Amino acid sequence: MAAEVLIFNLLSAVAIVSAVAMITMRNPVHSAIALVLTFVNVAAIFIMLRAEFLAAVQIIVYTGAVLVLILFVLMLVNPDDLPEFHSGKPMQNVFGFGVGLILLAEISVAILTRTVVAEPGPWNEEGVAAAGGNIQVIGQLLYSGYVLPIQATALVLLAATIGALFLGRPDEDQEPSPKRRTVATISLAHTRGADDDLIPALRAANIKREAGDRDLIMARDADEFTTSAEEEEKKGQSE
Amino acid sequence: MSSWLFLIPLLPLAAAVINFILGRWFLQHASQWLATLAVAGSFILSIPVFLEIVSDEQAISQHLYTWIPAGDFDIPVTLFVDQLTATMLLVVTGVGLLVHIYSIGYMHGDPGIYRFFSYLPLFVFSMLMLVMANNFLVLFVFWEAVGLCSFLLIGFWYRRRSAASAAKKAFIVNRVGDFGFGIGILLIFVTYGTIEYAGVFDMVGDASQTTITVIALLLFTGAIGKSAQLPLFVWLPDAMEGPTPVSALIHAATMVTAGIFVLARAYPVVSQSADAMMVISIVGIATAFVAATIAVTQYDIKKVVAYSTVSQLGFMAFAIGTGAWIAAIFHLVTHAFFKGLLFLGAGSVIHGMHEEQDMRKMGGLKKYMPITYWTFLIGAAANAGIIPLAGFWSKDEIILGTWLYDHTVIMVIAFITAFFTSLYMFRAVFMTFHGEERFNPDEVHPHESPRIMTIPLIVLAVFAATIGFIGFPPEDGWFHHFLINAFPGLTLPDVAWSTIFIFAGISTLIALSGLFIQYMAYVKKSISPAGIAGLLGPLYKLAANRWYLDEIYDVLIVRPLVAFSMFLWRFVDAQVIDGTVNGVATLVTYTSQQWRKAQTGLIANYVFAIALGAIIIIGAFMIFGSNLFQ
Amino acid sequence: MNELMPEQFMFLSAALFIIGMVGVLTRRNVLVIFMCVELMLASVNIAFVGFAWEFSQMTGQIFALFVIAIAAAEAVIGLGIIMALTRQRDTVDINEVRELRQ
Amino acid sequence: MDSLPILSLMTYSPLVGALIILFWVNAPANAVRWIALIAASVSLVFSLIMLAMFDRSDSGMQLQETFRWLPDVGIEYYLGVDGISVPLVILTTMLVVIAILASWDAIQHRVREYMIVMLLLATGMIGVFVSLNLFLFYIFWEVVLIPMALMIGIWGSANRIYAAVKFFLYTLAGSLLMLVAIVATYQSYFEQTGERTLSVLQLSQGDYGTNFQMWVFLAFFFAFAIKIPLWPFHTWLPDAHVEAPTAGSVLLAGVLLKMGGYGLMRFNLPMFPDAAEAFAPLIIVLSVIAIIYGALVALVQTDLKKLIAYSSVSHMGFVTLGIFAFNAQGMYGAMIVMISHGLVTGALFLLVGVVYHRAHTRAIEKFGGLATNMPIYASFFGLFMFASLGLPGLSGFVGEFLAILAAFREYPIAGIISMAVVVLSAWYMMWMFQRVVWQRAPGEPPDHDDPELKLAGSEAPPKVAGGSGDHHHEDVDPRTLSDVNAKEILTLVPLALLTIWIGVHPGPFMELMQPALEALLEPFGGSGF
Repeated sequence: MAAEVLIFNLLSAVAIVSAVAMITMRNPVHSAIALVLTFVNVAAIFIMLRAEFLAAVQIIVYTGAVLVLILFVLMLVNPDDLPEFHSGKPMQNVFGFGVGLILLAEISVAILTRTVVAEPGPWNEEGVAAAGGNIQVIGQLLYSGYVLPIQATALVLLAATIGALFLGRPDEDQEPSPKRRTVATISLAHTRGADDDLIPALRAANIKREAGDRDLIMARDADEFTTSAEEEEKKGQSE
Repeated sequence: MSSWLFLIPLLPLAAAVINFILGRWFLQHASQWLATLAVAGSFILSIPVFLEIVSDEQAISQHLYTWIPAGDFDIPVTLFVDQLTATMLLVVTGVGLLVHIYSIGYMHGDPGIYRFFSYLPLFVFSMLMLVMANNFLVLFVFWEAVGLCSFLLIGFWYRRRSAASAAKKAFIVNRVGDFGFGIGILLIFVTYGTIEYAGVFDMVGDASQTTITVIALLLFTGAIGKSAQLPLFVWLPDAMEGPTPVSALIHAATMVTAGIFVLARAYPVVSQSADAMMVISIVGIATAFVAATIAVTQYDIKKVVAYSTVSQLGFMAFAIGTGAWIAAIFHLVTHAFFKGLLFLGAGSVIHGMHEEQDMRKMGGLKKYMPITYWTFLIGAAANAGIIPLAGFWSKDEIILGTWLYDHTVIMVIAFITAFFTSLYMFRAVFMTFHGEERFNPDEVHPHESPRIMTIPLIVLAVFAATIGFIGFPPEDGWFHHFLINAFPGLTLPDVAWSTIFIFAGISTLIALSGLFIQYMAYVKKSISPAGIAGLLGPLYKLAANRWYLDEIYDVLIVRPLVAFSMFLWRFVDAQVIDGTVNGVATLVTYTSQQWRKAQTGLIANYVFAIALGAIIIIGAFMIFGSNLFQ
Repeated sequence: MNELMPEQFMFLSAALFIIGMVGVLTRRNVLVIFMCVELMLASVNIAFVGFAWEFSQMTGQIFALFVIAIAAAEAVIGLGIIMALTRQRDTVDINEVRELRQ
Repeated sequence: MDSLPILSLMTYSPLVGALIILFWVNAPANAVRWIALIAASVSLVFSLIMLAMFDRSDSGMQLQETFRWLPDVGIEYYLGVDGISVPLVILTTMLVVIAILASWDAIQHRVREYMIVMLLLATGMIGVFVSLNLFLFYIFWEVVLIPMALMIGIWGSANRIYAAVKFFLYTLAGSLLMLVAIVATYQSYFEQTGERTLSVLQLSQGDYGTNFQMWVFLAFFFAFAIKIPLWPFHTWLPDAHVEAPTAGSVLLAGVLLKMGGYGLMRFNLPMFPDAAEAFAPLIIVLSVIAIIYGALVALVQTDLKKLIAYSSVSHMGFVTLGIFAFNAQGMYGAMIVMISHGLVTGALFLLVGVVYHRAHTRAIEKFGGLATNMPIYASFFGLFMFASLGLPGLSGFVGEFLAILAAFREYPIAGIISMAVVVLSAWYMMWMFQRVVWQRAPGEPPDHDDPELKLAGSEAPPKVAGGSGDHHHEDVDPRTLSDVNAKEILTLVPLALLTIWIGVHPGPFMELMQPALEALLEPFGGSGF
């Protein structure tokens, strides 16, 4: 039995550490990878808790589908728009972590001081085995006592599909955003957002554009000419 | 006979309603004949009723229907005729009929004639119902109804601002009196549990002396308003804005005497309270004196007669106050004739002078309108108390009464007032009919009135001259013996002939002296009225300005009340109450706007708030355990 | 400690939930916040499954199943909204989306 | 009753009309008006049938209709009428017909919506007077509120939104308190008897503690006092009246205010007699203040409608004055004042509507001499003015005198002070009458420049030719206004006849109420019967 506890603790530790990593990574792709790690650990814990079917669903739905979706969306978002690279909000972090710690402390106290009492049900290891295994039990229950919720869930999923189609359709009458990018950047390294202290450097370089439809600029550094439309506008106004 | 009693008031009512609804489009001038016939019918029907009362000495009544059946407050509409009512019936229908006939001539050509001949019979109806009521509430109803008719008729020429204001003033001032009268009725009901005359009069003694006094005074308050006593007589002179026949019928002969009638009607109550009688006599004599002094200074012929009316009403009031009940009613009757005559005569003068009312622009009219002159002279002499005309007998009896019932001070003032009466009456006669012609003969062509107007004058003049003999000899006449039945418990005083002769002598002397002074002043010009006025200085000014009563009311009551109302509206309503209401609304809006700032739109803040909430709730559970909600 | 105690998975569940919450509080990238929400949902699942295990019940597992289904639906819609947002505003910064401010 | 559900038919026939209009989307305006008129008339006919079926000697609820709705919580569909509600119901059905006639030409804009709102309002008002289940009553009470607020807010004049919101919030504040009180009473009755009911008749049998009675009485009273409106809850009334369209004012004055008085008689008195007696002196004081205050403030108004609105405050003070004197005269007085005020003030608002429709102003100083070119109008105006200032022989006097008498019996000072209104009401009404109907138009020369007046020029022809129908919003010369037309006369005549009838012979009306009022007074000793 000690091994079980040990494995559980190990899995828990990894899950927590990767969860912390997820919220601290600046790059969202890294966060996503950390989240995958957490979810895999959770799935493993599910198996330990005799929820094999759920573990499979967890892997398939979360790790497989949702995370892939997230990554797809991440790819569609312009990396320069990622806000964490811009100005930080230290107070927000302090308050966030503070509140988290207090709540964690309170809940820990609650967990340690309270016991949850309930009548044990029939689905212990033997019961589940007798019924033919975890999946069979879930299946039987779902389609006997939970028919209505299952139908409702189906409806929700259908609605979500339609909603996603609606949200994802192209806006024809949408005017081009005034914030469209005007300066092209060729990145030598991975993408970075423009930081305020880079703008003087850009101005100092005073590079003239070549004729043609595209701006082609050679940069020595990834951040050298990175700027945004707003700064362009500001520049236009000052001139 | 009692079964068709209801016809007496019904006929004028029917005429009034028909004329009002159909008059404008269908009847037009025919309305005058309908109204006159209806009143004539009432008059003819009243005669047998009067004769029956004379012969049987029994009151008759006819129950019509129950008006208000509110639990123990059960008010019937019952017609009731006793000696007092019968007298009033004849006066009202008789004078009313003559005024109707006169009005046919006077109102000739007025486009609103159908209205006039609708309101006038309506007034006759109301007045008849007033005198025939058998309980105080029905009396009050028609008390108000005659006020309505008075309002409508004073404001008959409603396009004149002055007429409209006078009508309003008359109604409102009367309502001040009605305020007291109404409370009096409430008090009667609460005290006696009924407001029927018979029931109340049977139980008068059951109430305390104070209550009786208060009731009597409250009833007198009504009379102060309606019978134009001090301090509420201000409406009556203004009421002269109405057509002159209206002044004759309503504001001289009948309606204004309703107050006196009510006091006489409530004789069993009023006579029980010496204090109330005292107040009535003081108010009455004061009214008589003040009005007489004002009358001497007026130049408008109708105003002179109007103030004379007020003064004579004062005579009636203090007659009642001193205990000369029958004398008061006697004077009421004679006054109805001679004052009606005076008004109609004045109307005839005005008619002949093309609507001129100022005596300073008249003079020497005797030769242009002889019938008017002679009838007016009879009326004036009767009013002034020249023997043997009607006014002499009744007024002399009133003054005699003050002596008989030991009111010496009142007697003295009454004699002075009688002197003033003679002064103003003959002043009017001489200024109007004698002396030089002060009008512009190019513009005004005085002429005698048509026969339809002079015949009522002559009839009234005959009555004004002779009606006094129904009360002859004083305190022992036929009228006294007839009316004594309406005043149970009243005894006719035994007066020595010598006393009668002394009083008659003094009265005649006073009246003749007034005549002589005015003759000297306005015909012989040996006395200058302006000189006397200058001599009296402020006293003359006081009288000429009607003792500043209107101004006093304006400053003391009207303006403060309007200002207070303004304050209530602009401050209490708009600032305090609405301010509170709007203040609550503003507070809510302000609080909400402050809270709205919490809606930053930042998800992080919302989550933060949720987390804080969770911390607080969980923390509370940690600290207080599950006892938190108990 | 030789047997698995309910406190353990409860603590795990709480810790993951709070980490997710802290992420929502501190991060500005909508996508990361979205991931944090997913994490919080998963942490609730742990509690469900854990109690089901503890009391030999199946209801917890079934509820967890529903949670996953709803989370999937939520993911689809949420990501759709984020897509629309980036198309319209060119940003995924939560602080720039303040439409809720009246 | 297994016979005809006459009360439901009466209540819902306007609603049927409203639904027909609602679903006939492209109905022409005239068709809409006719449908509304027919629906309201059907309701009136049913109410008259109800009157015929009504047993005048029975003090209890009659023509009852019960229908199980939510029996577990005591909510049922329960209708019934007694001598208190019958006159008010008939007043309502009649005034609705009149209001629709009065809106015939006056409303040209959104006629369809207007008539729907009007009919909905009719159903709500009738429902208030016939429902005997508090739940149902509350529903109807609120149903009245919304159409009226819409009517003021959409078809009102310049400052209508403010007035509508004020009206709505004021009344809602009261009715929410009432809701709390209803729940409290319901719970208290349940705790006493173990029976869940919201029937007024059953709840009246309950025995509530004095302290409880006080609070719940106050909550009910607050709702009804706002509706009446009693001083100092009256400030919504002038605004609402001034801004509302004519028909809205008629129904507001004619029916909505009566709901307050009716509520006091139907709920407060039978359910909480101890509290009623305890609060009576306070309410009498408020009533007397309302009577005098309303009259005084009416004295200085310059707007016709505002003047009549403040006079309503004064008149409605007599309702509470009568009710809380707890004797027969007071109850009769309160009832007759309510009916009379409905007729008279309704008619006065109609009359103001007549000139407003022609001249587009309600300012008193803009009018004058209307009697010259509008003689019929002037006659009606005079009649209703006199009825309003309490001239005996017209309906106003009977009720007010009884109320004053009742107060005088119990609280002499209150009776005396409220008697002063005879002077004040004459003052403000005649002030208005003189300026609007008498005298001359503002532009005409003064007396002395007009020689024909000195003669018998009472009915001088108007000097300015031209008809009405001038839709300019500038000052319209009052001399050009045309007299009331046949439709307007039709709306005024029934009111005039009833006013005179009640004034001259109120007996039949009082016999109708007598058993119910006697029963109502029983817990208070029933003095005066």
